[in-house]
Amino acid sequence: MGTPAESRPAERRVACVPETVSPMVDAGLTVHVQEGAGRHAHALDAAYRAAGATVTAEDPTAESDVVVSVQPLTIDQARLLKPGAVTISFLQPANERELLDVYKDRRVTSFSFDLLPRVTRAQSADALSSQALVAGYRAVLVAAERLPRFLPMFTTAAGTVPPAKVLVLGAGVAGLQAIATARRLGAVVEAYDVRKAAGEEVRSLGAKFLELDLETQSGVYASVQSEEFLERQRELIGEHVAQSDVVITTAAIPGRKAPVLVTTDMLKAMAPGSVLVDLAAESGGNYAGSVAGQETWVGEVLVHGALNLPSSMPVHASRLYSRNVLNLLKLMIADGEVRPNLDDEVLDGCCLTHDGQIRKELP
Amino acid sequence: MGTPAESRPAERRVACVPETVSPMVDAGLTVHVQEGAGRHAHALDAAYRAAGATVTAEDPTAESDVVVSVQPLTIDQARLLKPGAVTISFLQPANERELLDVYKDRRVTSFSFDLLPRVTRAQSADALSSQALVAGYRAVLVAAERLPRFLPMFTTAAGTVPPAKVLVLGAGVAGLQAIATARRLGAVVEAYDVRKAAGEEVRSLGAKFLELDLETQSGVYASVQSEEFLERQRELIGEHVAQSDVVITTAAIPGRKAPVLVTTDMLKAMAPGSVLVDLAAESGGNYAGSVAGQETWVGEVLVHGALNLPSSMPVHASRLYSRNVLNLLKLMIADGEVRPNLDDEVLDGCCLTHDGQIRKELP
Amino acid sequence: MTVQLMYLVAALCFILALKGLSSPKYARYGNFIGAFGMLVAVVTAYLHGAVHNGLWILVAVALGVVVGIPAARSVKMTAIPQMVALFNGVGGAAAALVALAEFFAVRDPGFLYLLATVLTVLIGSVSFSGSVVTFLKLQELMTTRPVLLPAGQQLAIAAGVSSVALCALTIATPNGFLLWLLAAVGLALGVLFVLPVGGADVPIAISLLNAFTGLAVAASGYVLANTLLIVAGTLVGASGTILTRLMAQAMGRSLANILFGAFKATTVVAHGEEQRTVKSGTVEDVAILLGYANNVVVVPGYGLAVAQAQHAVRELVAQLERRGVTVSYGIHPVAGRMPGHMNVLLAEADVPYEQLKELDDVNPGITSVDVAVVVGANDVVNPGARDEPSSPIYGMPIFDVDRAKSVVFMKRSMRPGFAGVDNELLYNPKTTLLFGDAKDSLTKLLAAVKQL
Amino acid sequence: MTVQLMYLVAALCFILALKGLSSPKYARYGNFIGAFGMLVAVVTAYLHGAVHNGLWILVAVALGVVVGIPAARSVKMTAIPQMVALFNGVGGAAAALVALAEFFAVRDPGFLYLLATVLTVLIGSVSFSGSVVTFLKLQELMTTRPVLLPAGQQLAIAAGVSSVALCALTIATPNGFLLWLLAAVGLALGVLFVLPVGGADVPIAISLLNAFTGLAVAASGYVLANTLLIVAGTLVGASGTILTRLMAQAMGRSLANILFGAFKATTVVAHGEEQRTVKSGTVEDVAILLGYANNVVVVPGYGLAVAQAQHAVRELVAQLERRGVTVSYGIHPVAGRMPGHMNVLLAEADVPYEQLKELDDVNPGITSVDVAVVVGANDVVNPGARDEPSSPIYGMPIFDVDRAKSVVFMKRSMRPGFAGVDNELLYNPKTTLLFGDAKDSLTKLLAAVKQL
Amino acid sequence: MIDLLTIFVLAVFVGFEVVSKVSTILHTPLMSGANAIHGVILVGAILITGSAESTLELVLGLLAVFLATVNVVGGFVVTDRMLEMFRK
Amino acid sequence: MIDLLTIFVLAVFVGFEVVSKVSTILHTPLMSGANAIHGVILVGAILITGSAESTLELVLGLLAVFLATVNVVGGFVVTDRMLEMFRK
Ligand SMILES: NC(=O)c1ccc[n+]([C@@H]2O[C@H](COP(=O)([O-])OP(=O)(O)OC[C@H]3O[C@@H](n4cnc5c(N)ncnc54)[C@H](OP(=O)(O)O)[C@@H]3O)[C@@H](O)[C@H]2O)c1
Ligand SMILES: NC(=O)c1ccc[n+]([C@@H]2O[C@H](COP(=O)([O-])OP(=O)(O)OC[C@H]3O[C@@H](n4cnc5c(N)ncnc54)[C@H](OP(=O)(O)O)[C@@H]3O)[C@@H](O)[C@H]2O)c1
Ligand SMILES: NC(=O)c1ccc[n+]([C@@H]2O[C@H](COP(=O)([O-])OP(=O)(O)OC[C@H]3O[C@@H](n4cnc5c(N)ncnc54)[C@H](O)[C@@H]3O)[C@@H](O)[C@H]2O)c1
Ligand SMILES: NC(=O)c1ccc[n+]([C@@H]2O[C@H](COP(=O)([O-])OP(=O)(O)OC[C@H]3O[C@@H](n4cnc5c(N)ncnc54)[C@H](O)[C@@H]3O)[C@@H](O)[C@H]2O)c1
Repeated sequence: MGTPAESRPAERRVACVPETVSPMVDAGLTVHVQEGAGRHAHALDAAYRAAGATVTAEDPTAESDVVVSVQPLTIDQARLLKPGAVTISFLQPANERELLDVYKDRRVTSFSFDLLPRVTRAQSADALSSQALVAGYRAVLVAAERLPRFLPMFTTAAGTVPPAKVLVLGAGVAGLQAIATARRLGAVVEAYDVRKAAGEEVRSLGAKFLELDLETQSGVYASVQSEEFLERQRELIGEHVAQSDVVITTAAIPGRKAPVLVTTDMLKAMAPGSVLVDLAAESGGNYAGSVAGQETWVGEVLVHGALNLPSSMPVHASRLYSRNVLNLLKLMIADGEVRPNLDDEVLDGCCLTHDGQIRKELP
Repeated sequence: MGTPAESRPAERRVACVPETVSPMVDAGLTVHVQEGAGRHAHALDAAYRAAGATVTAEDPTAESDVVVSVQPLTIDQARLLKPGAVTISFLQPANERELLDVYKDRRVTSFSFDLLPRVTRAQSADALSSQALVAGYRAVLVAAERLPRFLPMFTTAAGTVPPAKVLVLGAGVAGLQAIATARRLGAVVEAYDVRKAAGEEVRSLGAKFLELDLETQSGVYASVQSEEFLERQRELIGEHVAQSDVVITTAAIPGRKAPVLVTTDMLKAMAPGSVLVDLAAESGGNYAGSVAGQETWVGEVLVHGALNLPSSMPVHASRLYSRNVLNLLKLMIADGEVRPNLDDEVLDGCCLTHDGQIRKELP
Repeated sequence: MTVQLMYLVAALCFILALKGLSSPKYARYGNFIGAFGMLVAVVTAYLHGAVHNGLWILVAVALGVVVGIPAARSVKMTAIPQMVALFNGVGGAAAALVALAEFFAVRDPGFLYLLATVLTVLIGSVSFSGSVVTFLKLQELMTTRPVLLPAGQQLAIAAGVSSVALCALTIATPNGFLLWLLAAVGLALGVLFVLPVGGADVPIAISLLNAFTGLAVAASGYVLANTLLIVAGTLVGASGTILTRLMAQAMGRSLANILFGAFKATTVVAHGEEQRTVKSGTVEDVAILLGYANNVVVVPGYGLAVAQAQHAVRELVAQLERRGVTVSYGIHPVAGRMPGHMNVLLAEADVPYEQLKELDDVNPGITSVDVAVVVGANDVVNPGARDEPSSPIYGMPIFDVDRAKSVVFMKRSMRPGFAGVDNELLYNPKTTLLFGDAKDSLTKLLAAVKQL
Repeated sequence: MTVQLMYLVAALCFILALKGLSSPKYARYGNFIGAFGMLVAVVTAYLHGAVHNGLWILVAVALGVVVGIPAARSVKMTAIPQMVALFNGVGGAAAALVALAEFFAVRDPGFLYLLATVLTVLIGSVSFSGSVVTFLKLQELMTTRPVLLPAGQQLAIAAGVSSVALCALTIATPNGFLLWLLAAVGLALGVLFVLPVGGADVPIAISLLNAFTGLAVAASGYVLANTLLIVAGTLVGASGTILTRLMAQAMGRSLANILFGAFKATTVVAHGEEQRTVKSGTVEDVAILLGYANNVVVVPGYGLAVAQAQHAVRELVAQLERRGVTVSYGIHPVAGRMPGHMNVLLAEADVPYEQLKELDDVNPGITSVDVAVVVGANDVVNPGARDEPSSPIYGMPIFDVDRAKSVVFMKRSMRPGFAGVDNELLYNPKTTLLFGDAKDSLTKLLAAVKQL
Repeated sequence: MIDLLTIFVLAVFVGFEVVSKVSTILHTPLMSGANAIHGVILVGAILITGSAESTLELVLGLLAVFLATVNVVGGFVVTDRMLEMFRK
Repeated sequence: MIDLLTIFVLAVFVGFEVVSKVSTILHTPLMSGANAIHGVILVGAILITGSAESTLELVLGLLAVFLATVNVVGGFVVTDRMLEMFRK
């Protein structure tokens, strides 16, 4: 198994940390890690060696039967892959057509965490969840640092500071974690989601759920909403945004552009110095004006377009990711060899290319 | 009364916010605020006008009987002051000899929050406390953002993340607030202070107090410690530093250089990616290598030399400061005129120059 | 006079015995004191009253001891209720026999005396035959389901009416034969009374028959003009009545319902779907279970979050620890609805991190856990995930709480958890269900544990 | 027979009365039932027993009503204890008089009868004179401090011995004069018994004398062979004894200590420094105070943090709210040891922000607050900061809890707070102190409020 | 005789049990209520006066009736006043 | 007679009071303990047998003695076994 250093810009995580090397070795794999692969995640080459991995000066992609990474491999790397090799990473199929074609041509079996079915058995391999956990936590820290106010309430001799109001839009894994973290810091938190079950989940974290007068969706995942629906939703959300000091948006629809929930007018109505953190910025943004990786001022309001937040906390993000990889690998290993059985509902769900075929319809 | 825009670099607070204008007017003052003085603190000129202040294009220093600011005035500003005028600000007497001489020459009555006696009556004017509150809170946010790990514990399908260990050295106002904030975020917090009473105070926040085998000081304030004492202290602190993920140092002795508590060796023993936030950096640092306003890597450990942390949260920091100013002014106002009575123990304590004299011994 | 005083001492002992038996702390002493009082009473009676037939009496007592002690000793814990029923029955019979014998001994009885006599005979025989039937039911020598005779209700009414008539007749014209007849009708009445009672209500019936026997003894006290019998019998009658009411309440049945239900032959349906029974306990049961345990594991789940019961659970655990119980929390990786959900909650309630245990810390030692308390969790303790390859959650690691010595399950209903899969653990005989909002249940439990 | 039954009904009423009076919920009904029972008993006695002198009796009763009701109605709330003492005394006197009168009426009395007679006379007169002395003390018609006669102890012993001797003598040679003498000695004994009891112990002495009167009444029941008197007297005697013990416990004094202390003339020192008295209450007192309040303000301080009692206080407040009490928290700007200390704590315990009130929210309405609960705060409620310009904390705004209707103060000792200034509020008669760790006290309080 | 003793013993138990868990704030009302109840000596006083034959007996009896009446009515009224706070 | 009634009433009260707050888990042991106590009919059986004059009386009495003894000893022993869990 090989772990190349991440080559995409600003990726600080690593797909295999020293802690997971030894269980992989136990499972019958030999682990190769490129020199400096764990550098940003404070995983030293020495630690890899100590854990039983071989640290290679060169990219180990060409020699490996299994290549694990966080971001998709580059086209160049993909061209090095052995025919029939297995890759595991986030693949973002919509954006990586060319890469998929390379995989297809080289008869690579590629797995993408984006597509992992969210069934009970697959939970331990669910990297979307584990990274969303990190993102939700970091989103609040980012907001708190940028907010020129306190989050918690303080009654002091120099007057009373009221608690900040935080609004979380979208209460999936990241949104829930953002709620929890903001509550920990003492903010008053409100949240909204289209999913029906989200209400109870939000309240179970001690936050207030906004009951909007909208027909809402049942089921575990949000599906695409009509533009009228979104229009109406924005109307109702508007006044809550105006009253908030921090807005964190996490609304997403798997594989689609994110719904637009916040408008410039709403931001203008917020108190000066307020902050919007848009976790959906990479898939278009819940605020149309947010750009991933950039901070922009809209009037007196700061808009933070989040770009790969998990990567800003590389040690733990990598550790969780690496466990997810390990757990997914375990589903493929039989008798010490990696031999993915595509009859398994989980592997079937997240296998994108196999045996020279692209197995999913791409959007 | 005049509030010039702060002219020292990187100061984002303002000494008078719109909320406190109207009580000042009620107290019989006319309030002049320089255009854009509140810009960084998101206090718009319009808001000042609405609250009853006059917004002046020019620096109002020359025309005012009372000049309030956060940082000391510049020498140039001081030269503009009316003879007999009153100034209120932090003065940091040790660093501002020249300014004091100007004040003396112009027979200015200057008050410094640094010297405010910490008696019960003066609590509402205690800007050191109010700004330390902000600093302690921000220190944890700074550390949490820079730490590549979680502060809280998480048991997830992708493994368990242990809680981060935070060590707070110095449990004054800022230290206690840092403890509280880190605990809120779910960290396991230890703290240490030379003052005896600090033990109970630390535990009252749910953190662990390090019982070192040192004779410790009773009384409210820490006094200067001998070098042997500090040596021994460092020995004992060392292993706790090594086990921590975050160290926040706040130890200070009023008017002196900060004691050195943390050494490079200790930092080297910490886990890679750990963070030290040194709140004492401006007065020399509790770690000798920290430079105010800079981040440096010591091996795999990030050292953040804090520079004016309260200024990074200007809205609330200004609001608290401005209340302190108001409360101090109230002690001076008699019949609608500012006529400080230096028999008052509080005013006496913090009055640096008056009637052509420097009233305190400078270190 | 001394004799009377000794009887008074015995009566006192009985009062103290009942008092002791009502508190977990003193229950055993209570029983001892009761036994001691009995010894005093019996010895006194023997020394004072066994003017004739002393040897015979000794033989009868010895026989009773030889039969009674081994029976009580060897019976299995699970068979104790039927044993109690049997002992109660023979007590009732003894009372009836005493009244009969006395009736033949006395000349020229007065009205009150006769009244007491017929009551003793009637109640004693009802209690005897009723107890025997409950014994048969519990021992499964006959069906445990309610038995509905074709004209059961009419028969019971007939027996009731004729017993009242016989009583009146006997008082009017004292006559041994009538008394025997009364005893026979009493026996029939007892059988008719208990036959329609089924399943869960049988223990309540036993308790009621126990109170009956108490009353019979008190009545026989009037017959013999013996204060001790009056006091002791009344005590048992009164406390037995209260106890019967409490038991009925604890099972959510009204006493009237059971009493008249018995004759009206209401079927008693087992709880649960598809006729599967679950055992639902009361707060006090669970409190005692926990309070006297050594080793407890709390497994919280999404329900804890929904109920916002994090503070309540911490308080309960603290109270248990104060009693010397070792308690830890089992935190499942996917408990709740987001990663780390339980951590967030329990940190808010200031639960020390050291108390949080993971799967690998808990499962290996689970068999030595006395009570596993499942608070609003479900899927994460579903043994189906371990045992049933066909289950949609098969393969998820779980807390093996079904291997603990007992399980307390707090939830609001029989609904399944997130995965929508039924949980076998709910039907496990080790499991006691505590229905209701988790916060509510925990708060009540805390109060109850404090009372121990 | 009917008469006896009526008496039995009255006895039943008395039992129910005592039962009711032991629970805050039913206390008033208890009192009514007791009065009703008394009515039944008295009417029965009059109809059946007033063969002669019926009119005289009516006149005496009328006189008693005319004296008793206005006295009971007009007495000030603070003077009620001495009123109770007085009523108790006249009851004792009545019992003694009854026994005396009966003694002169009866011919040829037996041993037990005589024993009961002398006991009634003796205890009745002790109770009477003792009660009168406690009345004088409480009414401050004499000193409230323990009175130590020069040879008080010897005198008391002498009176005790001679009363026993007189009893024996009277039984041996029944004689009116001896009985009068016994009454006189009893009066002396009562005085000697109560004189050395001082200050806080007087209510305990009253309760004991009350139990005595009960016994006297029971004894007179023997004299008159009247079961009602026996039952009612015994009830009062027994419950009075228990009550005396409970009261002594609540004040941290052992009963033996008070009883023998009285004769040994131990001085009873008032608590507090410089002989200033503070009022320290029990958890139950405070629970009832809170449970029946409408409007409560909790003022937390540094002690709450030290005790880490944030969760406990929230639980208590929640429980009070469930009872319909309006509760808010008064958060002082400098409570604790860092700015926002209370905020951090209470946020951790999940106290809703809306419940946190500042000085300006609380002080204007403070006079309508029924109970202000000060939990480990001190300086921030010290009225000296408002009233005494010489105080080092003068000028700091405070919560004016001394203007609330009552104050509960939880702390561990009489030590001052951070500023080291003594707090006048501790000595305020409105203040009830609850000593102990705040978390402990709050937890107990919660349990006690739940019991209401 | 032994019956009266039994009655006595049982009454003691009832007395103990019935007040054994009373809270402090009810101590005084309970004491006062019990105090009113022992005013039942009024029954004794009435009986003795009702069968009085000598003047001494009559005087003693009437005095007892008067005092016992004060005890009874005063006791119940004062208790009721104390209990006003529980009216809620 | 009325005394016996009084005793009865008082005993009823004591019986009520004494068990009124028992927790569910003690229901069965308490029932069983009470069951053993009503075995006191043994006293009656002994007395009646002790003064039996006819064979019928004797037989009835002895049967009663035997049954009551079973009730008593079995009752106490079984109760004790149930209470083992409270030994702690
Ligand atoms: N952790 C994650 O990241 C994550 C994310 C998504 C899904 N999941 C899934 O969620 C499930 C978690 O398992 P779990 O055992 O924690 O929860 P669960 O299986 O959903 O069971 C929760 C139980 O709590 C009870 N409950 C709800 N509200 C209650 C209240 N107020 N008081 C008392 N009981 C209450 C419910 O029963 P009643 O309704 O009868 O009261 C239910 O049986 C797993 O299936 C997991 O796969 C986890
Ligand atoms: N907020 C700030 O920024 C700040 C900073 C520094 C100083 N201060 C000063 O601190 C004071 C704060 O006032 P405060 O009323 O909160 O506190 P305080 O005046 O210091 O009183 C605290 C009280 O709590 C009691 N206590 C301590 N531990 C306890 C426990 N475990 N259980 C129950 N009671 C306990 C103490 O009495 P026992 O010992 O008898 O139990 C003490 O009377 C003010 O004087 C203020 O000026 C405030
Ligand atoms: N069973 C499992 O193992 C498992 C594991 C992880 C997550 N999940 C579930 O998956 C679901 C989605 O989680 P996710 O974090 O991946 O979601 P996501 O990142 O795809 O979307 C985030 C949230 O945005 C919401 N959203 C979409 N459109 C919206 C709109 N217009 N307005 C407001 N909100 C909108 C969605 O409902 C979702 O809750 C959750 O229900 C979660 O509990 C299940
Ligand atoms: N009475 C009042 O109104 C009032 C108001 C605010 C603060 N205070 C008190 O003033 C005191 C100081 O507060 P501050 O925040 O201004 O302090 P500070 O900023 O001067 O110092 C911070 C802390 O560093 C500690 N320290 C000094 N040398 C040390 C060493 N070698 N090792 C470890 N710790 C060392 C000090 O003891 C102090 O607690 C505290 O006790 C605080 O409670 C009182």
